[in-house]
Amino acid sequence: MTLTEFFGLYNYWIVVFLMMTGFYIVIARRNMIKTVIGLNIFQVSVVLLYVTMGKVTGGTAPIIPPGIAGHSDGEHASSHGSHDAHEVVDHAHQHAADAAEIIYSNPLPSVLMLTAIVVGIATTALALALIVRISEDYGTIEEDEILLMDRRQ
Amino acid sequence: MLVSVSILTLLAVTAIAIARIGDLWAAVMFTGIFSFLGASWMLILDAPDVAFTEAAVGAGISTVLMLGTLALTGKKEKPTKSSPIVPLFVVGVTGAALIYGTLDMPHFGDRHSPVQTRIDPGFVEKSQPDMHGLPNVVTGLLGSYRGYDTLGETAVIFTAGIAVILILRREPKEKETERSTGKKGKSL
Amino acid sequence: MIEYLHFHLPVLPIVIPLMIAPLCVLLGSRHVANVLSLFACWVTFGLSLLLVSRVCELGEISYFLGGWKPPYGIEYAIDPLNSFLMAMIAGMGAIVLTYSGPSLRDEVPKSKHYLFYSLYLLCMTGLMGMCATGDLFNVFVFLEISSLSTYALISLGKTRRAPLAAFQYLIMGTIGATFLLIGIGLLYQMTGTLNMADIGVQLERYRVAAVIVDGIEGPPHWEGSRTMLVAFAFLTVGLCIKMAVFPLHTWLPNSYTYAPSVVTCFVAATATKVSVYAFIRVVFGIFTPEFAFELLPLDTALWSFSLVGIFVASIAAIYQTNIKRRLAYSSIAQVGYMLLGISMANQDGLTAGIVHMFNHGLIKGALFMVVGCFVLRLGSVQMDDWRGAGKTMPWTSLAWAIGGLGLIGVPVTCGFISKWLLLTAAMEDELYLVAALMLISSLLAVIYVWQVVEVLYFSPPSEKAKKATEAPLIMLVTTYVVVAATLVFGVWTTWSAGLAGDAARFLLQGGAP
Amino acid sequence: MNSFPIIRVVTKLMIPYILLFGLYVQFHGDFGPGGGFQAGVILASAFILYGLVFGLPAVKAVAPTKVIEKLIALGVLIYAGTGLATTLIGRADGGHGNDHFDHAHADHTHSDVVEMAQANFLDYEALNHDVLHGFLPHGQHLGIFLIELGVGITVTAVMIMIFYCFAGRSERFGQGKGAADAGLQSTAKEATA
Amino acid sequence: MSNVTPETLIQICMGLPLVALVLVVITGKIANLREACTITISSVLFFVTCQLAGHVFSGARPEWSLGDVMMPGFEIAFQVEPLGMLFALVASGLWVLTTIYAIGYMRGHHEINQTRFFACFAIAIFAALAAAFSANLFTLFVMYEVMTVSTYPLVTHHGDEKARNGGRVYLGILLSTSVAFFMLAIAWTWSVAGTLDFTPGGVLAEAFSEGKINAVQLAILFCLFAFGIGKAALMPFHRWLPAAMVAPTPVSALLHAVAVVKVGVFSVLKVAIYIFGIDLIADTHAGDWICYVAAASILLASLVAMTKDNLKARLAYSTISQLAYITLGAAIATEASMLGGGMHIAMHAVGKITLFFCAGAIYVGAHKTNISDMRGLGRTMPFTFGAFLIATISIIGLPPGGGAWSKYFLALGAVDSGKAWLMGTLMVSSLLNIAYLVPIPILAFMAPTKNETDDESHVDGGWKIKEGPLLCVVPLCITAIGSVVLFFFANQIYQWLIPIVQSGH
Repeated sequence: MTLTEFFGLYNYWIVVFLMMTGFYIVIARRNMIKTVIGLNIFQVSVVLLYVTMGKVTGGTAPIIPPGIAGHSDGEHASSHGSHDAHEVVDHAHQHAADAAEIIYSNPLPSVLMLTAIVVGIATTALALALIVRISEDYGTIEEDEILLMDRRQ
Repeated sequence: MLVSVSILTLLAVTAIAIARIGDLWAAVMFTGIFSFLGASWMLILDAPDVAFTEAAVGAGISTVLMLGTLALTGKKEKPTKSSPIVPLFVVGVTGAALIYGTLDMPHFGDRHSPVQTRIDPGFVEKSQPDMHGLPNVVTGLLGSYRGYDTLGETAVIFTAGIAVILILRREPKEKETERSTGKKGKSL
Repeated sequence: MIEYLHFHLPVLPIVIPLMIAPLCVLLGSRHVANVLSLFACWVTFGLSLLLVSRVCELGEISYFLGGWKPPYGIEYAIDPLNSFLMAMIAGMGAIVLTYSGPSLRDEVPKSKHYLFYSLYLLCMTGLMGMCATGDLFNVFVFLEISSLSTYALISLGKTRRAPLAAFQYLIMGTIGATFLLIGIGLLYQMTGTLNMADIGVQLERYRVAAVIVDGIEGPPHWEGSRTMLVAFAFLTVGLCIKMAVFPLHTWLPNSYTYAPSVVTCFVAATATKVSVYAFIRVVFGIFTPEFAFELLPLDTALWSFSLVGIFVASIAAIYQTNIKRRLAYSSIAQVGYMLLGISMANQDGLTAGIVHMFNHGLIKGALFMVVGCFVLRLGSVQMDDWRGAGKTMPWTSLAWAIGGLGLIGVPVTCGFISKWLLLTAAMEDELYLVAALMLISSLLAVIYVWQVVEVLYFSPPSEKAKKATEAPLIMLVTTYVVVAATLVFGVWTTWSAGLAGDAARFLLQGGAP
Repeated sequence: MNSFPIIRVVTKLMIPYILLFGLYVQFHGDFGPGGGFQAGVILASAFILYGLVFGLPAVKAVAPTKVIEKLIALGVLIYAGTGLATTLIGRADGGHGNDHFDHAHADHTHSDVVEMAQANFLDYEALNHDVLHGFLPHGQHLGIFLIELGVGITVTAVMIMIFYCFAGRSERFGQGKGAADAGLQSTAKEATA
Repeated sequence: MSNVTPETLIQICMGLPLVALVLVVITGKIANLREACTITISSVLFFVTCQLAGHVFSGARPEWSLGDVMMPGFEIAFQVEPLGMLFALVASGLWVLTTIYAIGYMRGHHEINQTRFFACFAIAIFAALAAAFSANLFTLFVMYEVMTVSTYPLVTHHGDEKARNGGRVYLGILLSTSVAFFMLAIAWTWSVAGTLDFTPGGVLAEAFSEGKINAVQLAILFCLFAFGIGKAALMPFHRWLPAAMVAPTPVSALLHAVAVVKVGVFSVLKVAIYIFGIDLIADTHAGDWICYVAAASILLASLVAMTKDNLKARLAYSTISQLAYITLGAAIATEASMLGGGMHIAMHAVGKITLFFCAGAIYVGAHKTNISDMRGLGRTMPFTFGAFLIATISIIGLPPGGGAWSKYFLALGAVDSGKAWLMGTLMVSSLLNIAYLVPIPILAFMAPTKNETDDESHVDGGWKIKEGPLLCVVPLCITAIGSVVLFFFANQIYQWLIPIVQSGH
């Protein structure tokens, strides 16, 4: 275990720690809301894992500054259509070259995680809806108690 | 560096706090804080879009949803009787596996890792001509290169919406009774 | 028109149900939604059959969504295996939906029907999408579409346990999906790409040729294998949860038991199979069998888990008085057979595993459809209430008997074909113990199927059974279509076993997706 | 409700700005962080805030459940419809979309697809057009604009719908009182108990 | 008819029972029409089978394959050779008689679900014919299982608690042995020999010489086959046979004489001859263990039979004992023993079906099931008990019963193979046969009825003949005569069967 290794990986380890905390809450807790909270933390930590991958030391966010992006300031919204398409491409290339001087972090993990976050909130909403129903039907959201009630039946 | 270390430390502390706290209301609040801290770190990691979304979703929507649920259910978690040994063991094994797995990973911020080099030209360079100079590469990726994933994402949201309606919408009272009586009639 | 159809064939079976689903909600009428969804399902089925024939004709078909080639964009890679599976999913989806009418009216309030149809279509979309895609992350997205819709569909069950079952499934399923996501992330970290074929190619770079020491070839060896190993483990565990492999199966019995009959029919026939498919893809399409089975002792682990699972689940099935739960445990056992085939990692074993996915889908679909008929007429899934129903519902009972024979694996039913293939594959591999245990375990199926047959035919009728009448014609006809299919594919196997053989050959020739 | 006039006033003042911000995020997603999803969340939050303060019936009067339900579906249809449209348009005049696009130069990875005069699903190149130059965006931009619109509509509607459903389950809240009241009452009860 | 090729005849043979099935189901509501169909078709079938037999016994080996419907290597294919042909002849010939008998019995007894009965019967015959004609083990196995399943509804025909228990044992033993042993054995054969085709001289000899399988493994494999073919009712897997006695008597006749048990022993013979090969078994002594088991089965079953008072139960144990002869023949593995086994299929079939027909006729006519109740019954039912006596002679193996020849060949085989002690077994068993079968007709004819004054048939001092329905009595007389005819006809059968043991050389 070298020091570079440590500094190169400790980010990941903390993320792993966060993930496992979330995972622990999910599997150890019998309260349903707590379980959902655990899932949330688990998922956020996975998002962190991905985002960490995309980062480049010294990089910036993958948004090309307006000056470089090839459009005069403030005309973003309507500029593309008015240009001749070839011109656009030329512009774009020229500025892509400019852009290359700046280091950008990888945008793909961000994109994936946008999707994952959305999936996560969808799951949370569904889970909470189910909890509301269960709570109405059973009068509790403690899994132990519910199992006991079902067994008695 | 200092900022990120402190944020990471805070994240870890918050996570432990959530795991240990018995009051659900507080746990939800801490979850919001966790998301918010996470979002801040994402910002540092050059992912403003994700940070924005995480803040809106984690610290916003899901907190509100959970609070709403709490209002309908109850705020106290009952202490569990089951021993934490088994979950701890599972988590320990999983965590150890993951740590083991990180050992061969490219280091943090490595410019020559496969993630950065496999796609050449990278999305940033490629998207400029492809997208006719769209500044936010993430949007281009989201909408076009991986537009199909986003369609799936929309479908997921749609599914969740429909599902919540199905699960929670109250049926009009008279229909409910009609159903229960009508069923008996039909089975004959 | 034909040209258009041929060109967009890979994507249309997924997009059509995906578009009809919101349309059902938009129009908001029960009847319109019913007609629309039926239309969507049958058209999808037709298109998938067309797709199968195209794949047989042309070989693998690639379709670049958005026109972006991988590694930039998402690719649909249709090969013999997934086209085959898509056809099965669409077919089961269509037939179960046709069947659903009376059962649905009985179990789900009418005002929710259009939402049900919408979710049903989405579930189908998700499953089909998981099959078609060649992009690992896209698998995750479509997995979630199908999962979320399944959770909601399960929660529609009549009893208060249905939402609970759905919640338990949701937690397990989400853990599984998150594990999958971690695995995908680690792979992405190592390869920088998400396209399955491309990941396979990139991983090859880490491979170090086997070292030859003293003329003996050492085992092959991978650089950076620790991350790959963990990635593989997480993908496997994630998918194992979804396919309900033995120790991770806890969500399945409750979900199948408390869901509305129609939902159980469709989900039991298709959902776990798609996860098995995804697993096959991970093992053979991304990692090589060499990596999975030589570097890791995965085959031993798999077959021991499968066998233990088969025995435990089969024995558990015998003790269930709730028939849906009985079949649910049987499903867990049957997944074991599929994995058993896959763990052999050779032509015969893989063929057996794949063909069992198909055959078991048919059989389980048929049996759950029969259960649906009984539930409609008897209002119960308890064995006690089914007593003597063979006299008042002869056709439904006969369907159970024939379907049950399929599950047992009696010749002339398709269950026999898969069992036979699995057996010969095991013998070929000289896994005599596995072969013997597999055969003995399949006898347990005799017990849990035949107990029900005896209850139906040889017991004095229960109060409910006395009053019961034969199931509605539409449900009977559709059930018999599936039952007939189990017989047809038990004799005429060119299509099922033949295609499965092609698919296995394709996978083993390093045919990355 | 009368007991918190300040909240009511502040809410009424805030909502237009929230809506405006939401629209900004929706349509400015190309240039900065943001897009349909984030915009949807923000827009929905305006409605939710309104509902929280003025009660469920009030917000349902502004955005009826039926309409929201249709909007959920509409968004997905817009998205998928865009994809379907590209395949249909691409077929009608497939070459057109790529006329002024330099393949070799741009290293665009369109395959033999283009020669077959077919545009793939979600291939926005097919959306190039000659109408309303300078006003309506082109090709990729139009495509992204449309799908982001679809995402935005669906997300907004779903979020509002989830709020409706949860709020509809709360008996006190469903009667027209704000959640703030409900929450306060319950905490007050707990305090006395 | 002469212009029809043997290949077509195979198709017709197997098609006819299916046609019968369809017709029975369609005409189910009209009993007379339904039974007319069955009788017509079974007669036509017998005729067609005879035609085919003409070809086969004159040396033709017609083949027919279902084409490319199965996985490569495992195909449904048919090829007719003399042993199968003999079995098919027996099965189709007795189907005609059984059908006629069944009509009389079922009507006389007012059974329910007659349509289901005749339909399942047709399937069972189909399976028997298909098994007889099968060209490979795979086909044989498929048909074997089809028969198991199709006879289950027949066994449980009454649908009561007793039927359920009987059916449970029946299906349980037959399915589990076939799945756990038979199927395993087939797969093993496949993995060793690479083929499942029935080949004169066997397919395992090559694998043995190549060292893919050793002598001990061969013996184990042979045991797997012998026990796996549960229908051969080798002890200790014989329980299903007495259990299946809950079925109506025509079914018992079908089970015990025509189709089920015969398909079992037929399979054993077929495996011994065409998979192992006589020489291989003889050289490696693979069959020795089974010899002991079969010999034990013969004796034990006979002993048990003596203790049974219920006629059908006694006959069932008799069947177990007789079947073990055939298995023994296969295990001894000499030319003579194989021929004896093959002949015994026919001899025992005709003899045993007569006995069962008699048992049924007694039940229908006098409502008696226990032997002790049959005192003096021979005087009211002379034809029935006369036939019973004749069949008994054949089963025991005394001239002029057909069974004499098959036992002679078996004994010859035992001596040939050097297992002279088996001779003793055969002798003892014959004595036991006498002990448990002969008393029945003697009791019926000689003993006075238990309570003569109560006996309605004893009117005016004379014995009024009160037989069962005519449709029951005529078939049993025919089969009784048949068992005598076979004695004189045995040389012909011997000649027919000779090719099966010679083709390997």
